[in-house]
Amino acid sequence: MEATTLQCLYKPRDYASDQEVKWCPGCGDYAIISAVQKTFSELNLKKEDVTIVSGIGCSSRFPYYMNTYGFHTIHGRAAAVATGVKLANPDLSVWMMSGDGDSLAIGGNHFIHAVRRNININLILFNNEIYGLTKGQYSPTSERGKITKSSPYGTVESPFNVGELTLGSKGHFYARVPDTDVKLMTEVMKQAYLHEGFSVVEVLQNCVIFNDKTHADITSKETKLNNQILLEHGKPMLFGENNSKGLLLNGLDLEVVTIGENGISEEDILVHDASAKSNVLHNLLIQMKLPEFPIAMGVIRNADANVYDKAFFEQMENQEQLSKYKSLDDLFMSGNIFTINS
Amino acid sequence: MEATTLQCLYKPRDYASDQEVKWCPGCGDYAIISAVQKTFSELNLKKEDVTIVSGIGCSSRFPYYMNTYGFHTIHGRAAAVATGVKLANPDLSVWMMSGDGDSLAIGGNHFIHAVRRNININLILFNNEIYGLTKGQYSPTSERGKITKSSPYGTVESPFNVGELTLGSKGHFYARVPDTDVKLMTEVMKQAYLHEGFSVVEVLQNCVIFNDKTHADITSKETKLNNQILLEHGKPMLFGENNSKGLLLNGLDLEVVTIGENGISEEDILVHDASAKSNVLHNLLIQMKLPEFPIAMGVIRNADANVYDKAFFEQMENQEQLSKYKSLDDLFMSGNIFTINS
Amino acid sequence: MKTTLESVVIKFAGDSGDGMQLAGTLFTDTTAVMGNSIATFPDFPSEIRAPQGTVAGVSGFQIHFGTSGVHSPGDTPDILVAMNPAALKANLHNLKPACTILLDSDAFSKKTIEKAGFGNNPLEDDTLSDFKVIEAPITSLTKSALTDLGLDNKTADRCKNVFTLGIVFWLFSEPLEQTINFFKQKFKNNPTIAEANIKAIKAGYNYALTIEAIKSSFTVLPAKKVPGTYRNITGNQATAWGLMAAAQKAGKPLFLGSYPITPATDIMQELTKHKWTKTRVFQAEDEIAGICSTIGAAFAGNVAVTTTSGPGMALKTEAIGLAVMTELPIVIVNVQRGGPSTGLPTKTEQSDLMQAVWGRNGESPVVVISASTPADCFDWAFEATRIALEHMTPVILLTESYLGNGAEPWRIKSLKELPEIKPLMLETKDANWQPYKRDNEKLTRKWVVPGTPEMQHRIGGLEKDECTGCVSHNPQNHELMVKIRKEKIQRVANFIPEQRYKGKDAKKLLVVGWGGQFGILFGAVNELQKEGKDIAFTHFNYINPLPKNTAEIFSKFDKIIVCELNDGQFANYLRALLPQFKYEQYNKIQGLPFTVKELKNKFNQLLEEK
Amino acid sequence: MKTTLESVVIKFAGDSGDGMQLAGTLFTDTTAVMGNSIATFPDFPSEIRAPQGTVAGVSGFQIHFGTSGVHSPGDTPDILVAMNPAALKANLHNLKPACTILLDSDAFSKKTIEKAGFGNNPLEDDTLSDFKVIEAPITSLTKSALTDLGLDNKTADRCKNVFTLGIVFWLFSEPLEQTINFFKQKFKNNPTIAEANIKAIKAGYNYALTIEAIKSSFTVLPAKKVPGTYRNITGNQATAWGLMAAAQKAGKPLFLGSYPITPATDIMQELTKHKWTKTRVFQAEDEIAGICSTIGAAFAGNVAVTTTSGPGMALKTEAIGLAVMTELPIVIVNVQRGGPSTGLPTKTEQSDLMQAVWGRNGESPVVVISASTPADCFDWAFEATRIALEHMTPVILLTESYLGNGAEPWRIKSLKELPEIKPLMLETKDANWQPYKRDNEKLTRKWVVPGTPEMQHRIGGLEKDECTGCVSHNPQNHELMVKIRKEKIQRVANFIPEQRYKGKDAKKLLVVGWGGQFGILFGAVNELQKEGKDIAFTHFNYINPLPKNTAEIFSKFDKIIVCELNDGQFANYLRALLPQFKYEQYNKIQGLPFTVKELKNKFNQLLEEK
Ligand SMILES: Cc1ncc(C[n+]2csc(CCOP(=O)(O)OP(=O)(O)O)c2C)c(N)n1
Ligand SMILES: Cc1ncc(C[n+]2csc(CCOP(=O)(O)OP(=O)(O)O)c2C)c(N)n1
Ligand code: SF4
Ligand code: SF4
Ligand SMILES: [Mg+2]
Ligand SMILES: [Mg+2]
Repeated sequence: MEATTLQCLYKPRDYASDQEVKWCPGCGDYAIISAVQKTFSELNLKKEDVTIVSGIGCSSRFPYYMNTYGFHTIHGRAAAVATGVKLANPDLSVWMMSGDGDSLAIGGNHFIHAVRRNININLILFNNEIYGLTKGQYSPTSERGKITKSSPYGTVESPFNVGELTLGSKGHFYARVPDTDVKLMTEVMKQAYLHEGFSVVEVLQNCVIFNDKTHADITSKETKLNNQILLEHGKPMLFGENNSKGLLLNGLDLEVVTIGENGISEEDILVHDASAKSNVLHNLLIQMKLPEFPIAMGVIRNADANVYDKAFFEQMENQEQLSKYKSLDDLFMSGNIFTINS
Repeated sequence: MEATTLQCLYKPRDYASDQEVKWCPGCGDYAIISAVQKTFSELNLKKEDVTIVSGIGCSSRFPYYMNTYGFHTIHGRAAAVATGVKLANPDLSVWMMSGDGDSLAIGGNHFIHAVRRNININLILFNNEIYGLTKGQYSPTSERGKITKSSPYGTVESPFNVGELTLGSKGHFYARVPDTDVKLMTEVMKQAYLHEGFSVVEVLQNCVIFNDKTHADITSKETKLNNQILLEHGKPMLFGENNSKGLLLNGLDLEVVTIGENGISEEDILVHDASAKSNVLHNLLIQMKLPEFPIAMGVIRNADANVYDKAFFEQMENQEQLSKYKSLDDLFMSGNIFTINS
Repeated sequence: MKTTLESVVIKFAGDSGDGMQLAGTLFTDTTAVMGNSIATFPDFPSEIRAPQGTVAGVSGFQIHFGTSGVHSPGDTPDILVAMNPAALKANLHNLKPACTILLDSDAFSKKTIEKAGFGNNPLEDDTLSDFKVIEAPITSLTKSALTDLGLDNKTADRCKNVFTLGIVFWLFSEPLEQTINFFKQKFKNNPTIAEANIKAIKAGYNYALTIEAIKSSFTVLPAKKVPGTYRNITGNQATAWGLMAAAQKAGKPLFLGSYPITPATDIMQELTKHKWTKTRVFQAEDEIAGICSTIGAAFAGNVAVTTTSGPGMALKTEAIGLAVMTELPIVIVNVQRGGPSTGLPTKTEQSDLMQAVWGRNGESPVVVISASTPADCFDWAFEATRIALEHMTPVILLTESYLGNGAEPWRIKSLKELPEIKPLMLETKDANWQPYKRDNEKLTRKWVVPGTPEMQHRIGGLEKDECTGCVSHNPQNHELMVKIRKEKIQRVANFIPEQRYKGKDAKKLLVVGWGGQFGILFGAVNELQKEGKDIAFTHFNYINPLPKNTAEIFSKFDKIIVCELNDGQFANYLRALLPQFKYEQYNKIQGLPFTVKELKNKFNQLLEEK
Repeated sequence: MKTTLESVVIKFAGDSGDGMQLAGTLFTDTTAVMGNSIATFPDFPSEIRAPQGTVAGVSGFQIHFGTSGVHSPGDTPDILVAMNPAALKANLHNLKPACTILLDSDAFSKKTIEKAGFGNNPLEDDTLSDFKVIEAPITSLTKSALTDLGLDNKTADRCKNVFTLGIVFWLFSEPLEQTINFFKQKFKNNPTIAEANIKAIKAGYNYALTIEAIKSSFTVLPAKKVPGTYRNITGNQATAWGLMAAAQKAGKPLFLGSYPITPATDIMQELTKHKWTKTRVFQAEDEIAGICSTIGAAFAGNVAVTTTSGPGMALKTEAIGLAVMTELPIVIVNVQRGGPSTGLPTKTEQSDLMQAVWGRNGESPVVVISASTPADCFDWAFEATRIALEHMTPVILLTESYLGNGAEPWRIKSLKELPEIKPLMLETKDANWQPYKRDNEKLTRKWVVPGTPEMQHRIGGLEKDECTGCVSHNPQNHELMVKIRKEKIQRVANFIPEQRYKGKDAKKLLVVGWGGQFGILFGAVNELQKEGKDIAFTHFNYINPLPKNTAEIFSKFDKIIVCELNDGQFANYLRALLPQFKYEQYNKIQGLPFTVKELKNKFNQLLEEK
């Protein structure tokens, strides 16, 4: 984390391009772009070394607004394009910006495979639980029963939980943040950058036009203290006013307890270990739901594992050493060759 | 399970079509088709009420060999086609036959969405950890480092665990069976049929030609007693010779213990609850790996949940009641209409 | 016949305090600079201080502008901007059918609705069902857009009109520069206010762009109206209704497998409302699942449809091949938009024709038809379904953004007057039946669906034996099957009407059109015919196969000109199929429909040349 | 020039006890019934009881069969069946280059290998690198196939030859009936043995079908051999090597994003071996990820390629549009197979041409070229890469199963003799640079890749401003961009050689071919020219754009006939582009290449008609 203590090369706003930002006034995407710009600034990233890849959706317009290299691709394919970018030039810092529809509906396959391979790309997943750009149809993260343009009588499907899907796909970095907290987003994005491998940062993003306040129970000023728990590596899992509440393990279940009640003290509270190899507890934390539990925020899982691009290039270097050919001419002239004279 | 006690309508071989079975001699697929035929027979399924949908792959040739309705579709799309079949006629018993490539490589997106929606379809997933039909490239379930036609120096990616991916996609039925045990396969397939919702039955299938013995550590006669544990709902988790070993929970970790050692008796052993709403323990069982643990077999998860097609048609019936229109003519004549006279 | 696109009437209406006069004036200035002819009609409330929120207090500004034919401020607006319920109420009686209404949804509270004299909330009942309504929370959006500036509430509120103007500018693809300069000029001593106005107009413009707002076009009735009962209908709605009607006439449930995409989403959204008809709408995870579920539903006996637009169509390519091979009846609706790639999602174009006829691997023929007006989308959706079911084939129906979002009066059809559709279903065992055994006349196979006793069979994407349908690698069988699949499509021509044309006495120039430009092409030719020019017009709805008498018609003319919104795809297609004729082209690739003026110019030029 | 497909030599070789004579005889009987002319050469070991497993003990049976030109049992086999190492060893010195060898891999143990006199295991070293080897565990497969029958080991083992014969029948698409009847007849008193043989032959056939076994074809050298050093090469290998050579000449790493599919997989499998060249092979989760990763790699500065076949090509449709819009250099190789849909995965066809040129949404032009022989796949892969990089465009390279799996001698090229490729990369800031600013000559934009300081920019699939590359909804800009994209591709014609033809004095008939049927077409025309016929031949490798002098050549002839393995796609394409000519067609859609005989018949017929 050394980078953050150095003098910054650029101010956050230096990362903005000259293009006008075209999201609806009040859209959660504005906060996310601020956080990304702050993150880049604090990480001292060179503009030319960053490539931002997106699919299609409101959120996917993101690259246009950044003065880095950017690619607004086609719907659902950002992960695949980003994979090509990273394998073509592993020195680039590759970021992927994508919506819940883009990454989890049409792009679901590339998502699970990028996670599985653990390629070193940072995904910011703008989860507004709706298809914004196409004006309000339900998405694979829309809550069951939701009335939208394409579900006038309520949906009859249950949503994905982004964190569960990430872990089920063998994910090693998953974080959840509300779009209301630029500071937290920045902190988490920095960790995503520092994590080697595929990092999934789910942002609970508000779409003021087609799904306003869908996250309000979690993110609003009034409720957030009790309805969010910020997980920090190495720290006890406390939340609520004055951190008066905490989480305990009861068999295989989590339990919310109040400090001081029933003889519970801070020492009894679980301590967050984001780097645990086992994902069992991470999964339990990810699955916590209102009203019984607070919603887990912060970096929930951040574990080491084999990184695809690293292994890929290591194998390449090995082969450069081991190959019996030193040039294509060697190769072409190998095997059974014969000569024809005029 | 009443069906199984009745006189069977058809013998297993009555479900065979007149087409010659074209798998390689010794292929695990033969055992799977036997099990499916036995299952249908024991369930007393009418041939015309069964529709078998597959993608492309060796395993996907399956429908041709069955005297039911069948659809050999295109690579990776069986789940989507099967979904259409089920929604067009929910009375059909819809089975999907698919390989690890078909369902988890190109078909990954349809797989996770079918699981999430929990549509009442039974998937038999032939996991030979290889692309058989195209002659031996690695698949998303091939173990790391595996040398195949497309990975001459070993793969550099980690595989999916089918069960973890199923649970991460919100799955409610997951079973694992070896292709060496037709009886167990039959039993598990019957449970898959009886489960309402999307059932994933992963068969560890041997490809004699391109990935021979890849499951041998688990399935071979010599090793299976110690390397498999058959999980049965309501029964203790015992395995090994004379069921001398069992599983315990130690905090959030599983542990293998020997009955009679360190004061452990059968009563201490975990009892399998496939129907538990929480998937935490199921996930732990699914993740067990050799050599530390035996591989979990049988129906690991079988929990009730909202079923897509059921909810879909309930909503339809509701609308038939509630609609203010009784005919299309009503609809066409609603709103602002005006008359033009000649 | 003429379309509104030659000239347009916009009316800005709101409370006296809402700045409607300014909005109107600014818009006028810009359109004037863009070279339009203009007539305006400011219309103030008669009372000096009429009560806020009442109909009496509504202030309006009407602008009529266009490239030609603007001689008055216009009768009725094509677009009404209503800043509150009263403004809506005041203008509701005087709207063109199916016009676009842009509303500030923030202004619709219980109180204001009552004050305006509405019984119910007009946004929730049927009041606006015939119009294309764009509901935007203008007040709050404007506020959010200006938060940074630290303005007081009132000042921010005053910028609503400018925000709204931004939306209107987007709808007409007008540039903002002129207006921005005006603000800079006008408020040069108050840079904050200048900035507020500039921010507001940009925010409105970007908002419309972001939500892919589309205005509808409206076509007025042709001179000779068929007597009957009418309602207004958009092309997408007509498509949805035509599909429902066809399913009913075929006696099977309708199934739609689709994934949202502009400008096709409305068809899905319309159908999903009508679950009461047993219509099954499956919002799939992507376009591939959309069409694959459709193929599954067709296999299982539903009238199965998928809807999409260009990029989605591209994704469905492989699966269309499967439907060709398995000879299942499905309808694929492509509401075309500007391409290539993501292109211009909200603009109209006719550039997916080649993709429809030839864009698949292998020899993979399908029926391709197209609609020509918003209302006749009903008929062509019906016809697409009929052909699919009666010829056991995938059918691609091409419509366009211009049709899908356009509207016109539709003579309401009763189910009784629609023809029966006879699916080729076989429900009881026939001893001679084989899965690919064919009818001699149409070369169709029978539709035997799962659940039918004693006829279990298997189909798939591999080449199949000509009769049994079993997988076959036989070389001769493959050639035979390629020929049969082609001939089956060709024979559809025996079951469709002959091509007609207008201008029986003409010899010199034949204008050929297809798809959604019918109205404008018809209008242009009609005017020239009235002027006594030697010109005729024929419009194609059947693309593959072409009507059987096509060559016969073409042979009557000295010159043929093919007019389309692309770079010449139908012209190239005709060259391949009917190479004996020479085809001139008129093409426009601007995301916009033709204008009568440009067409007449081109036709006159060809008429004058030797 | 002639190809082996007119007649084929097969040799069955194994231990004396392996039943090779029977296998040979049975195959002969079947091919005779199928109407082939035949010559056979049984070749027994000279010693009566030569030691098992030694070269001396090898028994062989050679069959030469075909539609014409069979006057001897043939010199060297096109297909060698070797039941053990000794059989391989005995025949290794007398094989056609690149012929197919079918081996029983079970028979290759350390002991048998030594006995046969091999130093190392020939399956593991380079011994067989020039052949198309089908390794099948024949012994164990046969045993498994027969387990149900409860035969003793020895009897089951005896059926190996019949199992093997089943594989050979599949390779030649010969039917099994004849042989099955023979078994029924011969073993009518021993039904178990009859059944064993029938089971074995079917199992062998099905095994080959299941693993999609493909035999290679082999083209002999043209009469005038260019002096030089040669090696044999298959089309897929040549494609892979051509791509590697091109990347090296462009000075950039090669990237391949691909998903396995018959018959294209070999290209990927070849490239993945050569990681030492810094080639990056990404085996993607599907074809869409294959091409999308390729587009990403092109954006980031690699020489980026994706390989596939028909159904995979269909899936890549949408992404090709993105590459068109973003004007990135990528190469898309389509090794065509029989369609539509899954079709005939192991058979050859040329039916993806329309898809390549026109199969996308919107006006979406790309360069399309094709290879004509296995060896020249090297050159065309190189040329595809050159055009992509020097013209900043996606290029589709069409090859075919017949080329990909076919082999011929290749005059080895050294890197030195290959031309430089000059990517249009800009690496240091140029003040006038804009992302879509173009070169006046070629209309190309510059390739500025991430990592380059001070030139950050954004690209995407929306329509873009003609110079800045920013998103633009401007109608005129869109039309301009459609024209520019088309013109850019047209101008490639200024940088390719003129079309050539053979038969300068001919006037009557021009034979037009494209793609992998070059050799056979050339052969047929050559023979007719020698017979003094008024015929010429021109073969197209550049499809879009066509060489500039195409019309000029066409205009020299009375008749033009377009010959292709599809239903007339290139002919239709030519009609659309050069409608001034009349095109006859010769088409074959059987998954098989042309034969010289059928071509000559057709040409003679046209030459005789007025
Ligand atoms: C192939 C294709 N299918 C569909 C679309 C239409 N489309 C564009 S964005 C989008 C969904 C957007 O939702 P999400 O990814 O959640 O982004 P948001 O707009 O909510 O930020 C859809 C369906 C498209 N552009 N391309
Ligand atoms: C669109 C498409 N891509 C690729 C292929 C080639 N292909 C056919 S089957 C297959 C993979 C088979 O693997 P799996 O699903 O595991 O089945 P198995 O043969 O192992 O049973 C591939 C890549 C195809 N037929 N279609
Ligand atoms: S529609 Fe929703 S997600 Fe899209 S820009 Fe507007 S507020 Fe944001
Ligand atoms: S290749 Fe493998 S999976 Fe396919 S049929 Fe043969 S043994 Fe079975
Ligand atoms: Mg979204
Ligand atoms: Mg497999």
